[in-house]
Amino acid sequence: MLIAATLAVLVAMILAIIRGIVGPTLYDRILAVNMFGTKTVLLLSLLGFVMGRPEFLDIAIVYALINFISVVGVLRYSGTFELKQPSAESKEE
Amino acid sequence: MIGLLIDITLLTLLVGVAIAIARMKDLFAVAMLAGIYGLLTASFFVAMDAVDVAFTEAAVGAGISTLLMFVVITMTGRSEDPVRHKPLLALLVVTITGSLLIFGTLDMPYFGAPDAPIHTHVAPRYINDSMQEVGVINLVTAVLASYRAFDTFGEVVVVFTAGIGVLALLSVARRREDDAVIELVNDSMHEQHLILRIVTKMLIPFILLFALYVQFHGDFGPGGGFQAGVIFASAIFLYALLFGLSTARRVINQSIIRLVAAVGILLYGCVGVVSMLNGGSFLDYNVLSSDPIAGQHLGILLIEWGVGCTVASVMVIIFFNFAGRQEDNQKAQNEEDIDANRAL
Amino acid sequence: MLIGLYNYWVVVVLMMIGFYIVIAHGNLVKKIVGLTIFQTSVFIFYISIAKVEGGTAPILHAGIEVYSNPLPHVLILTAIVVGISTTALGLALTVRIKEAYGSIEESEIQSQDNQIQDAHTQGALSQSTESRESP
Amino acid sequence: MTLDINTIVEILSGFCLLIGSFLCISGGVGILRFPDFYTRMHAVGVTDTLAAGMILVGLMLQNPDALVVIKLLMILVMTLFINPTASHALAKAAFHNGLMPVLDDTEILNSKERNKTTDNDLEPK
Repeated sequence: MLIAATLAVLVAMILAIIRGIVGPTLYDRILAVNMFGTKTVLLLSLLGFVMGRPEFLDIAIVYALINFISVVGVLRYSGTFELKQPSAESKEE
Repeated sequence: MIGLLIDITLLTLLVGVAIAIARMKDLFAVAMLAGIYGLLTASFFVAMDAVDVAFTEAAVGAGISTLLMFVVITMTGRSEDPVRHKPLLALLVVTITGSLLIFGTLDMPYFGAPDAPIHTHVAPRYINDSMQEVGVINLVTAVLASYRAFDTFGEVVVVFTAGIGVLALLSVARRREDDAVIELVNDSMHEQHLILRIVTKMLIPFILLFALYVQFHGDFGPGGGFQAGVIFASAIFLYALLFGLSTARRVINQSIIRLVAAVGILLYGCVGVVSMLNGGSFLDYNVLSSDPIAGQHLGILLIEWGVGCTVASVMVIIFFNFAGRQEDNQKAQNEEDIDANRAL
Repeated sequence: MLIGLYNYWVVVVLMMIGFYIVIAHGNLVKKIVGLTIFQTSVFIFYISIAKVEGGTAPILHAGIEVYSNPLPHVLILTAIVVGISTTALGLALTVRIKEAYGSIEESEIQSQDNQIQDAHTQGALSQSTESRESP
Repeated sequence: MTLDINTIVEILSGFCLLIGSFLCISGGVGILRFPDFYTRMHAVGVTDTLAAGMILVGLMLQNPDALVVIKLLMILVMTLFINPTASHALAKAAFHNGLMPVLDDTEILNSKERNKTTDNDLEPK
């Protein structure tokens, strides 16, 4: 059962990569990266059990955290998500 | 069997993603695929039993390098010039080099062979004797911090130097910012992204705590100064991303963080000097305490602290300088736009 | 043989893709991404040769006899952190180049450099001819 | 036939893993096959969290070691926090930047050309 779940996660990873390569919009790619990150967390947890050393789950925790940080970073710097500042622009209006 | 299958699948995916990166014109997409590439590499490292390496690669390859790439792309422009220099010639060079290298691999011992030369020289000593000599369960930590401590010292100095280089290239002399304006900005930003901010606020203490766990758990499981430093820094990145750089600058004092980067290396070097003063050789921890094993533990603890401090503060310095540069550029751009509008 | 050497062949292919990006693309950011791919292929090579058939992660545990080789892990662990630092330095240089030249395309930077060089050599030439004529 | 507790736990764990795998693959098919960004987001956002939860619960049932279970629980809690938040932020950013959902059948037929143009339209500045 563990092996079947590992294979399923691998298949989902492949599908997410295809969407990430095909695009077409920026958001599709971010979505694919996010999904890929979640699937990596699952793959790592499963791998620990398949290889018989399940105490290495720390890595999966780091992945879950880093995944969030990279999604926030992408949104922040892709110009889609600006932190608006009360600059001269808004004063002029 | 399943291990082999995972190994082959991940490697094939890596090649696919790398080809996609080579063909992509949109640099944002390239950076995102580079993030996927980092995650794939890290999964591969876990499948190859290199848990400590996977730990580092997860935080660095997927998190920090993608983030830096994004900041830079916002400054340098998003799309690549379609003109390439003579792709045919490049392809020829690459094919010839590649086939020569593949010809070279034909003589190599097969993957995973236990009698390969690499496994027969120094590795058995590390695996069999390190428990008596160093007394640390995690062999990677034992080799990193004790057997090859001098090498690691060099690497930390390289990291520190890179931090100084970025500081020299990108730091901008900064006026004192008006606190009232920052308050105003914070208030106005609080309305937007409320959910993200609240979730982040809950996560950040957890990430910091986890970084400390990784720092001190390095003797018993995957972890250590390098990983902990990177994770600690990424918590600060998250804060800076969502609450604005100027707020983060007020929380993390820049001159103190520079001091910490230097103190980390100093701590590392001092451990070496103290062991020399006690009659051992440089970074020989056995003499630090009356019991050699206790001395080893003390030495490893101290130098891991040094590594953690330096790596975390250098990463923070790098990110703050990049992001600060980007913010300044954007501000200048906005002012130009407003001037242009006025002229119209 | 196919399975026994597959890892190494993938390493070579990845390395060559990275190499191709570095020599065939003019965009500096893309070049840095190419360098990262190249670098990662070396990491994969080291980690691959460290693996021992039937071994597990090099963290001592009761009842386990075969461990993978810890030495390459140590080398690569530090190399990754050094790698990100050097990448950051490269990106910082790219940012400065963008500010100085207004572009990060290699061909454009080259042509701007050539123009400056031409102007200099012309200036120098005219100066030297003047100085030769004056006495 | 008597069922001891271990067998029941084993079966439960297998069942959770099975559901998790099914959700994983269906999410993967969804992200590939659906016509526009919002439907893809729906497919992923809904299945991802549940799939992760199911697989992690399945793994928890496999191992009696307390530390491992606590770590799995931590991953589970974090997934439950992070995934919906990231989906929310992403959808909001996409909508604010004028990426419109495909509403019409005819548009789905034309979606290939449409999507190609959006990538350039959305270029910041």
